[in-house]
Amino acid sequence: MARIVLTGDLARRFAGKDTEIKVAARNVRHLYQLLDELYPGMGEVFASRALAVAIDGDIVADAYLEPLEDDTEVAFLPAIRGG
Amino acid sequence: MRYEVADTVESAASLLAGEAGQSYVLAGGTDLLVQLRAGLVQPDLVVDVKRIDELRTISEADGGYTVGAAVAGAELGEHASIGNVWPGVVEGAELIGSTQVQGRASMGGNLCNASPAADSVPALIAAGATCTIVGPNGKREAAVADIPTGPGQNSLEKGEVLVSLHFPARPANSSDAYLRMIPRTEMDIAIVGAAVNLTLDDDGTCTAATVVLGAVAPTAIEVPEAGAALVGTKVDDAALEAVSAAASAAARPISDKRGTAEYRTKVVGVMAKRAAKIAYDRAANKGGK
Amino acid sequence: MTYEPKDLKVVGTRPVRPDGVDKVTGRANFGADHALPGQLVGKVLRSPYAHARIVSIDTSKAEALAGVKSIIVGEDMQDIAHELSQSGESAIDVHDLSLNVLARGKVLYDGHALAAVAATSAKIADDAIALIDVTYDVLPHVVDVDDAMKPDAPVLHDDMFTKGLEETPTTASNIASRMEMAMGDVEEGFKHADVIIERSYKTKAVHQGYIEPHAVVASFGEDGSAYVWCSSQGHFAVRDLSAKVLGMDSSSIRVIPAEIGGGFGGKTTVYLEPLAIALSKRAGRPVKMTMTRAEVFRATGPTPATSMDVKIGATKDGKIVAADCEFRFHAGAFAGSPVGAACMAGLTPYALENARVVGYDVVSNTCKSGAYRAPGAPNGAFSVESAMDELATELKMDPIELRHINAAEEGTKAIYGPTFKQIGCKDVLVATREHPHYKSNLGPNQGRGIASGFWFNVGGQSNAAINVHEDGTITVVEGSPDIGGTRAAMAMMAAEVLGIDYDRVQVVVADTASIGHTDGTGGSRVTFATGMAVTNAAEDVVTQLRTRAAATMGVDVDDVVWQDGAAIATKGDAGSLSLAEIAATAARTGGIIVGRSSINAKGAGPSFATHICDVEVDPETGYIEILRYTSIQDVGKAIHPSYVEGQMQGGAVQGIGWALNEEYFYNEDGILENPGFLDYRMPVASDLPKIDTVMVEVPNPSHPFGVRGVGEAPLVPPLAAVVNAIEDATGVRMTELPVTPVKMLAALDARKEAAE
Amino acid sequence: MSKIHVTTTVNGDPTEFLCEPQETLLDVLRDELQLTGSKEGCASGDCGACSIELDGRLVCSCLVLGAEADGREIETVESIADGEKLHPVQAQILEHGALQCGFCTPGIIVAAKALLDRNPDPTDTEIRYWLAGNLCRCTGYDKIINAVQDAAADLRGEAS
Repeated sequence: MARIVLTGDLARRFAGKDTEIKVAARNVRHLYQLLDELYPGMGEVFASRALAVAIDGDIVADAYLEPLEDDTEVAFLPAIRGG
Repeated sequence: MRYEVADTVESAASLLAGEAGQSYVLAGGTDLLVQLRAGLVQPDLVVDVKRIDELRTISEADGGYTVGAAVAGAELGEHASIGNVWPGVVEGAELIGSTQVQGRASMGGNLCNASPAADSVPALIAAGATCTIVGPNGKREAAVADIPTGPGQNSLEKGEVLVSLHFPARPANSSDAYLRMIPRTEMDIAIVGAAVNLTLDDDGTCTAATVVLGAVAPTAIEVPEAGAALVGTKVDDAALEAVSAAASAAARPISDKRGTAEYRTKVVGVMAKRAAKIAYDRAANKGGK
Repeated sequence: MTYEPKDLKVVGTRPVRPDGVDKVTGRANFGADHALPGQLVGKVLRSPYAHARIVSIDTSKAEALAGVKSIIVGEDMQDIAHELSQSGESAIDVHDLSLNVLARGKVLYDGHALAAVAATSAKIADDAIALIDVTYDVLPHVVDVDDAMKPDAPVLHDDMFTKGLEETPTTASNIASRMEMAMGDVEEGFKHADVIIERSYKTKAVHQGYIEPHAVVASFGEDGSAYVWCSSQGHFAVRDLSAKVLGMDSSSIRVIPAEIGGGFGGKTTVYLEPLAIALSKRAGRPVKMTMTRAEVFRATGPTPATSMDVKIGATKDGKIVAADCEFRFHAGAFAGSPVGAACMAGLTPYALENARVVGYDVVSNTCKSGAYRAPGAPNGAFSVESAMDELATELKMDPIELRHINAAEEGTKAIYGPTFKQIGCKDVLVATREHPHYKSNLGPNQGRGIASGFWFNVGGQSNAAINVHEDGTITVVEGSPDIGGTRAAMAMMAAEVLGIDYDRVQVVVADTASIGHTDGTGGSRVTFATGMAVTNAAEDVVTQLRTRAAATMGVDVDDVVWQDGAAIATKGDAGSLSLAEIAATAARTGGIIVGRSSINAKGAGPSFATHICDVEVDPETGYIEILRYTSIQDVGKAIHPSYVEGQMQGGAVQGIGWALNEEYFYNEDGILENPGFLDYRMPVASDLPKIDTVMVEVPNPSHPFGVRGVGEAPLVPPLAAVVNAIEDATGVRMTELPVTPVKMLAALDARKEAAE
Repeated sequence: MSKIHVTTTVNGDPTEFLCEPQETLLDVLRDELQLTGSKEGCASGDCGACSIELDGRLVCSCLVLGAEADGREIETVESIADGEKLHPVQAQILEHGALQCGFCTPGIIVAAKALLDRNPDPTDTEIRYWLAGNLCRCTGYDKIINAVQDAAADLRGEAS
């Protein structure tokens, strides 16, 4: 099960506080679906593409098919604009 | 806009005088072309004076110099001797813009453009330079100090052309210096500037001194009190502090994007005393004392 | 892809870049160098007011002018709903973008475009612009970020209700959003602090300052498609954003990238391109538009002005126990400052248990801010690294030691969520401490400062194809505009993988129809992500070469290895075939060999940098001279070290300019008073000493050659490094940038008066 | 207003063109003569990207009227290489990687060559002040200074 780290505004809005949960997701797309079931409305945030995802510390944009292994750490952060 | 090349001073004057609309002299062009491009001026006529020999030559006679009004800063800097006699005048002119701008910009243009912060003007005034002007009514002489009358305003009449600048022969043990404050090392307009021209006797005592400040009033201003503070001294620390105080006291600057009035008032004193020290050292070395 | 240490022949050397000769002879074609037969000249009418309602625009006189071929005003543009266009790494709201390209209803800043004209000459276009009659109803304006947040501030957008609050407010304000990031318990942490530093800081808007003004030529054809030649950091973004703004299909716009004369983040969006396409469509002729320098300053890209509060507490042995920051960034006239990145990056060089960062994205009547090299991070680092310096002083501790005690390392959890893999933060600090510069002596009125910085770096989408020619040379076709020597880096990586000489490789930056989508040249991503695509494409070529060689030699492909540019049979006496030999017969063994790669690269690997700056402050004038400067950075692996050093040096100098002189100077009417290089004072050659560089190479585990992005981190530390050096020289802590001589002297005199 | 007919010498070639009275030499070079190596960065003499030599004198071509070129000799960046052979300043800028985007590079090369024509052995400080009117936003100038020094050594016939 992947380790999902919810921090910042996403955590405050949906979980009330910083939260770490285990989710049995095959990949990022699957994770988005499962999280939306857990926290209704979160899927919309992901769909707006305002967030990037960090998988084991690596920041990836639009990583639907990125596989999630056991104990993979997944965190969400505001999409970064490079210069 | 019409562009005309004048071959003689007289033809330049008559072209300018004959234009009913706005007419401008094109010397180095480093201010005029910027203003033209930005739409700040809309000339009906531009008269290029760079092909008139009198405006393009430097001559020496009896220890004095005559410098054509359109002589470029780089040409002035390359001259064999004027920089030794009038180092402050030359360094003022050479501070106008970049190497590229130096290839074009002239003291005559800098003077007529009449920016309060013009780098060559304080040293010209401190030097007691005069100039020759030719217009529809003939030739006249004027003190350099009388040319700029306010920001962007000069005392030339319609049709008049500034032909040349004259520097008198100097007594022994004389020298000058110009210093300015800018936030970078190059390419800026002076926040303040100060020129000092002085003469020493054989003992190294200052017998005459002129201090002129830039960018602290609508035009460059001479500060007699600052000059007086040097006369009779060996330009020691006390004299320098007196120069600084007199310069700051005479300043009546504005605040703008380049600096505050408070800053200009303080720092023009610093520039004046440092310029005085440089001028003194130059004069003292010449005198062999 | 993962990093494997290997013997390298090409990577790490310093060859001449493939486009070099064109760039030193004047032959290279930049944005404004392109021309088409029959082209018109396009010009833009811009607002002379900071904030005004557009009552009417009358173009009839301009239209009547002979030589005027087309005019567009805001009403001609279609309305677009708010939507984030994820063109690459940059999220841009296309509704706001459309209004920024051409104002409707209101003008929101000095320089805001509100009409465009195409005519047969520049003179006629200028005259036509002057003939457009606009009636304005001038409104109160606000420039400063703190003023813009006040309840009684003039409101720019009546539909802006602050996002990110517990409850969305019912009255509109200039605060677009609030964000918060936190870890641990900050209040509890401060209880354990022996020393607490609490300060507020401000920075002014600064421009990227690229020397090439924006320029475009657009030609709209009868078939409804458009060709666009322009310089940008991402021609795919130009295509997609222009398509969105104009309601066109992406496939209908083909953007041909020109050489780009600098960008630094400022050329990652569109300004002129949709206007040029629209004008060309109406006129039926190509239209060329170039910005003047004043237009560049008034209407493109600055980085936001900011106002920041930082509170940091530590125990007496230097362990940080809590950090609390509030960052207020003005985004310009439309939402979208990089405050999020600032919140994430400011504290990230440190391993913290208790930390909180609150960010506000605020609009004001200034040019819409754009990305500028590590967007948001230099501002954030200025505040945090200034506070760290004060903390070190209070603790009587060496500033490097303080940073080293608290430095992030492998396993550190960053405030924005993820846990770091192998990073070079500590390595960089150690290299800084050991550098001779750090141990050298200083004279009177001189001081030394250091500061650290972090940047995420991004990966993203890149495409590459490699064509192997019959004579054994190759062409790499890729989609990243070359802003600083990346063609060389691509050629070097391809040559390395293929085992051929660098000069056998040519590199082409292809147009939007000729290679797959590639995200922009930004986020320090090209050498990393496009480099990864090129490496993959080269590996693809190698696979095909091995297969062809195996078939030719009559051995099993598994028994063929690729080594030194040749396929070598490992069994029997089949021998070997070089790339050139295989290429020569490719037509007869299955056709030309083309390698391909399309990736969304991950694992960019963050960069850490620490800079050392020495200054001398003239106590009588406040003039600050930079005496010596050293930039130390974890660069992963330097593919072409000269260009890595160049990034480090250039970033440091931009930071010096930001710290000392550069600023957007607005007058009381909200008009930009210094839209030119004379009074927007960027560093010139004589302002600077040698900029020394130390490349610390901690390979990025996620890249085949260990590459990390290097382009942005160099701009993160300098602001604080300079200010910390000034403090060391004078004892005066400057908290507002830029530290001009005017500000410096005022501070020195204020201290003198206070002491008297 | 009719155009002005100008007869001049550009890069050694006799050249004629027509220009508007207010048109700058930079505009003429780029738009009329298709010599686009000289760049417009500011049009106010502050960036040096349009540097040329006019009668052997380094100037910004944005601060010269096209009409002023009559009877003058103009040298642009396009004339600095001798056919395929790069001038040492060009070669050393490439060797040092002393360019990133390359936009300011033509102006820097024209200016640096003008310096070395006058001063074969400049100090770093002299180079920095000579080039103060050539803005470069990419490099931080360091590599440019080193490249000019090595070019000077090449021109003096020293191995660098």
